[in-house]
Amino acid sequence: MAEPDLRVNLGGIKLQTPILAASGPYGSGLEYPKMAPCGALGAIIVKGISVDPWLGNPPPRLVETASGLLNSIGLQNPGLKFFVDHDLPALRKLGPKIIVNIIGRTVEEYAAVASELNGLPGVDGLEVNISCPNLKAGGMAFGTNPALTAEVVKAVRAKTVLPLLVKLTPNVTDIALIAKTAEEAGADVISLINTLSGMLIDIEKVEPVLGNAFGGLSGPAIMPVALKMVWQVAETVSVPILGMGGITSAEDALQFIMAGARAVALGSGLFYDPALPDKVKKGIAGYLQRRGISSLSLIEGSARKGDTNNEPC
Amino acid sequence: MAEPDLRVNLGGIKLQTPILAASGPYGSGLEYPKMAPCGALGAIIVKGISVDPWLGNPPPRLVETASGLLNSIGLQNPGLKFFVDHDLPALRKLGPKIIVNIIGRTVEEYAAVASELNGLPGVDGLEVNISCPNLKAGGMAFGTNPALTAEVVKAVRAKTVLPLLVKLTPNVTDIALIAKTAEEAGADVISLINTLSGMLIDIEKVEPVLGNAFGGLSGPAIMPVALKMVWQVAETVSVPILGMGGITSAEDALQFIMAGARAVALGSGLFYDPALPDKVKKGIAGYLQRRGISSLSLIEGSARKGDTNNEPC
Amino acid sequence: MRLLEALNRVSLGQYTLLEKEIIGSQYCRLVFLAPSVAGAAQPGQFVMIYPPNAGVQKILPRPFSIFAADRETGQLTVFFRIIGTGTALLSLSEPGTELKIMGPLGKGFPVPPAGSLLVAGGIGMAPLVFLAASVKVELNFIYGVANSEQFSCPLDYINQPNLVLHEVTEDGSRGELGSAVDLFRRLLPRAEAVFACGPRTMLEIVARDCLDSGVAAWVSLEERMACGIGACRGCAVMTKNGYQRVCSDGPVFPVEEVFFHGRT
Amino acid sequence: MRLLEALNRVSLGQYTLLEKEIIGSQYCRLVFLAPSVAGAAQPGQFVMIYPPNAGVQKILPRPFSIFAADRETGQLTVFFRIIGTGTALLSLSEPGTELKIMGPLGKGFPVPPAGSLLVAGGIGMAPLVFLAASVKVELNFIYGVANSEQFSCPLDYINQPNLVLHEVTEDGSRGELGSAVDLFRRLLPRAEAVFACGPRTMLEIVARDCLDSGVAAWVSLEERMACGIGACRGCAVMTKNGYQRVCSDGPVFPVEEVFFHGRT
Ligand SMILES: Cc1cc2nc3c(=O)[nH]c(=O)nc-3n(C[C@H](O)[C@H](O)[C@H](O)COP(=O)(O)OP(=O)(O)OC[C@H]3O[C@@H](n4cnc5c(N)ncnc54)[C@H](O)[C@@H]3O)c2cc1C
Ligand SMILES: Cc1cc2nc3c(=O)[nH]c(=O)nc-3n(C[C@H](O)[C@H](O)[C@H](O)COP(=O)(O)OP(=O)(O)OC[C@H]3O[C@@H](n4cnc5c(N)ncnc54)[C@H](O)[C@@H]3O)c2cc1C
Ligand SMILES: Cc1cc2nc3c(=O)[nH]c(=O)nc-3n(C[C@H](O)[C@H](O)[C@H](O)COP(=O)(O)O)c2cc1C
Ligand SMILES: Cc1cc2nc3c(=O)[nH]c(=O)nc-3n(C[C@H](O)[C@H](O)[C@H](O)COP(=O)(O)O)c2cc1C
Ligand code: FES
Ligand code: FES
Repeated sequence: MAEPDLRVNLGGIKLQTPILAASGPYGSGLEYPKMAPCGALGAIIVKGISVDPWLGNPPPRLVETASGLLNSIGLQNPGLKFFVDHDLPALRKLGPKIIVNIIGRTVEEYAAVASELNGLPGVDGLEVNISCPNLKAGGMAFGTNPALTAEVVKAVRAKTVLPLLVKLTPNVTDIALIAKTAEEAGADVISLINTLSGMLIDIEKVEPVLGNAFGGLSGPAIMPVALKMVWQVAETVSVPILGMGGITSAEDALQFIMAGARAVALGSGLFYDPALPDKVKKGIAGYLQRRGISSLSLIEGSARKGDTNNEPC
Repeated sequence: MAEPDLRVNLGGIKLQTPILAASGPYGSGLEYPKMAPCGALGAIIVKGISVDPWLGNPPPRLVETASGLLNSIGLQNPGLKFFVDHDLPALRKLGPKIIVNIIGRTVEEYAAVASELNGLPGVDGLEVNISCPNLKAGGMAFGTNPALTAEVVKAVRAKTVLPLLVKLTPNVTDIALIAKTAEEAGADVISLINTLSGMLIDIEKVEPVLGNAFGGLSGPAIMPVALKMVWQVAETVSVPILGMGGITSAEDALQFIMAGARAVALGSGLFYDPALPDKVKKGIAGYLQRRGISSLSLIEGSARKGDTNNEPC
Repeated sequence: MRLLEALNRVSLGQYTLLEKEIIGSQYCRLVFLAPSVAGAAQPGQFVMIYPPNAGVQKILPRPFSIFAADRETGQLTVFFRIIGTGTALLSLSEPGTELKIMGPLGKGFPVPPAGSLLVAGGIGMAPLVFLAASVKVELNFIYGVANSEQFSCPLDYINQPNLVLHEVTEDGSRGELGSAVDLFRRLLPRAEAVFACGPRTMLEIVARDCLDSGVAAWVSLEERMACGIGACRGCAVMTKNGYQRVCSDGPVFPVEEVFFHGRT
Repeated sequence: MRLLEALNRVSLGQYTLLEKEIIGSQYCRLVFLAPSVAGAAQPGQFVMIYPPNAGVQKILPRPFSIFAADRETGQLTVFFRIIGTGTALLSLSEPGTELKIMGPLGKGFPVPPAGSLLVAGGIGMAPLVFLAASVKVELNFIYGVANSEQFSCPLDYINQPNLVLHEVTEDGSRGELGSAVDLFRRLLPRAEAVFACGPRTMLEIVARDCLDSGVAAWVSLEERMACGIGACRGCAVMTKNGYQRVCSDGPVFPVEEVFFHGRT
């Protein structure tokens, strides 16, 4: 059998492979390629960029948990100007498509980044991270509220013709409602999930481990939660889904595709194995080949024969 | 130094130790004591009991995940009459206090179980599991909605003078709001967390692993999420908190106490080690002794010096 | 014939691994010094072994049928296929180390009458070898596998004077060519009772044929387990009396209970 | 003096463990055949080692300073304290097995001028031993630990002709009685430059005194790490230029950058 076709169209972005680097773990996009080739990646999602530089949170910013990682980086980033002048020219030369994750503390800040990036050569899409705390709504994350979600997505949509990914936070009662809202407000792709909110306590020091007390939980620990949200959102929206959360193998990635994701992003799994993109690509191709499936797109959502609404109690 | 005092008052239930068996993993309460002594337990929370027997979900009902367990038992239980006639007399002889976890598909069903159990000798408290899907509201879990939460808690409260624990589901946007609602509706204790909603897919069979598709995620994987919710709820309510989610050691249990829990419950950790209650009790006592702390109650919430509202982004 | 109830004698302990044998690339036999388990063990019962060195990544113990138990020496043997992380970790344990084991668990087989037929598919031979070794009456023992490489069980465990062994492989590489089911069908007419363990599809055929021909039959079932002692209700299997727990109502069930309409 | 930038020569590979030494109950020395890492390694740089047999329970690699690196033989040595699961698993690896290692990482020490003072607290000696071994000029080397049991480093690594070794223990059980800081304060007036690694409290005192007396000084810092290559921003430490990454902007920093107001 010929090599299976791994190409996918993610909301208008044509990807050579369905494997992306998630925003954050892969940094500016320039650090990992120095060490492990990035050829297996369909796209790189650059770490969240804001209009002005963000300082980030006080250390410690990381702690390992059972099969997971808790982080409170606090979206440290050098700001839009540095990104455009310094990182973007180098990113364009790498090969994978470049998607910029954008962040803000107000709707206006989001809109400003989107507006500046619109039409810039080398930017293939935007991912709006709506997990940021809204300064005007007492620090509540935009993505925990349908009205705020609609507002920020519409504001960004108005400023850009680029394919628009909207990245949801899992810390909500009804992820499908937020996804639907984002779709109606103009999202071309729904990305999920961001990290689960969590914390750990140091019982010797009798204080939270992280300098910021709370952090975001990622890694294999959260994969069942992520997978279920992808399944639920796939039931609800008609735009494609970028699935992520705890992927450390091709088998994990295939679960996301079968749950209804068009493509997957690798986050904390890169820490576990910097060569993961290549391994996932080979593993997916091998699976398809063994089963005589010619194209990845044929198995998108394939586990969803009888969609279910059963909530366990 | 003398043995530290581990006794706590959990919403009117006087416990010899702050260690409880969580509802579900410990079954009817009669299976484990045949194999491992239950003397280290302050109380046993019996698996959810409904008015009529519930059949439960189709198998497979279990699958292990990275540092976790996904289950879809579906609240199988033999019903109230069987419990009262058969289990309760034997439970009374064990030693630990007995708390009955109650479930229902309608507000009336919850109220009916509560009413039957009120005043029965051997029942020291009730724990209302509000994660059950509400038949009248399209299967949405009672505990994901403040109004439904208030309704079910009030209905149960009206039927019983027993200490009332209300057990929250973590699958919500604002756990503090639900906790506050439950407190105002009459809860003497807030129990948290129940399982996170999740799923896994079998990529060979191309279908969900669980017979019910979705299940509840428990175990060490979810501990950071549980701990953060305990911290947040402790900030909000004034009734005591029963903390649980992923505890497999005394160190884990101490984190919950320091986050603001009065006592802790052991769930999936019992599978990992059926002798866990004893180990946790010795470990807590040892920690207190090493630090010269005479009573567990002195460290309740001790890590919360400067309460925080920092949400990571 | 009464199913054996032994829950009261369950123990949880650390037991020394005495002997390890890796058989081919896929199988492993472990012998423990575990007098309290070996002393109480009945054929068809199982033990839960806690994977060593896994930390909390693997929070569940792994169920294995008791393959041999010797009251005198206190030795307990399990025999398993290395299939995933838990069994891989177990197969890496070195003699001399201690492992946590809970058992014996569940209800075992009734005592087989003379002329009984034991049907083992693949690693399903484990509880049946123990059953065959525990009685003196004459038995037929069908041992079917896919190919000769999967004949994992050392013959000295099965070659007992009371037992006629029928080996069968799907590729004919050893014993007869065919499946355990083919052979079962041939021997069923002469069988006093049937005792089976193996893949679900095999058990379904065995059950249906026994029910049709009125031969008493017992099967040992598998389900994913968490507690192993009847508490969590995770190992449910549908029976004619509703869901039952494989770990404590089984793993051995009379076929009429669990194949009441052809399949569970 | 220029901090060494070596990120372009980082490699990720599987390397054979050649030698393992467990020292006392708490320390472990591992020697790998890792020519590409050893060939590029500079004193003060570190490697990330992926804990073996942990599956996804431990998803992060563990950072260790390079303790010795031999370009000729391609041997790379790390020396660590067994403190948690990752280091325990590493200490269980047997020679002959392969481990995944990424490195060399970070920016190392500048070349110490003659008359430099190296101050090592506890396991903080690891990068300083490599530094001392890499130059021929005369150095003073303070090696302070709590008690004689914590003198983990085999002396043949430190006893070099160019080096005056000052051992000090807090309980006087070996070398001088006192702390590394006491000795540091005595030797500082004669020091050309200072290079330190050890507990944070020690580094703070060293930094303050060096800043006060105008002696150039470098410290090697630790922070929890995930990526190790500057991507994740997890290992931030506050500097006079804002947060910097210990893994790629450090781990070695000039004291004036990281102790700009007495502490970070
Ligand atoms: C009562 C009972 C007795 C058993 N006796 C034996 C025996 O004597 N010899 C033997 O080789 N095996 C036996 N098994 C099966 C054995 O328990 C599983 O093979 C083992 O738990 C796999 O562990 P693992 O960590 O290696 O696999 P995992 O990494 O957990 O999984 C590997 C694969 O095995 C499947 N699996 C995992 N656990 C179970 C389970 N409990 N039941 C069915 N499938 C499972 C998984 O879905 C997966 O596909 C028995 C099972 C039961 C319930
Ligand atoms: C650049 C650098 C160089 C290092 N060089 C050495 C060395 O040469 N020799 C040596 O013994 N150790 C060194 N360390 C520390 C070493 O990385 C940790 O001791 C190790 O990661 C602990 O792993 P573990 O799995 O055994 O511990 P865990 O089980 O993860 O944790 C055990 C304890 O160590 C703490 N800890 C874990 N990781 C770190 C970390 N990265 N930094 C600080 N504390 C941590 C935890 O909070 C916990 O209290 C270095 C650290 C860094 C950042
Ligand atoms: C260290 C770290 C930094 C992150 N930074 C961002 C970010 O800047 N923007 C964003 O949308 N998500 C960010 N995330 C979330 C990841 O992109 C991803 O959604 C999450 O980690 C779940 O995937 P994983 O389990 O594969 O890591 C970050 C995650 C980690 C671990
Ligand atoms: C097998 C199983 C069955 C459960 N059944 C119930 C139940 O009947 N009622 C209830 O309130 N919670 C039930 N739970 C939830 C637990 O009580 C507990 O809240 C959850 O598992 C988190 O704790 P853990 O991580 O320590 O297991 C069940 C959990 C498991 C794993
Ligand atoms: S495994 Fe828990 S009831 Fe059977
Ligand atoms: S560890 Fe990732 S930036 Fe330093």
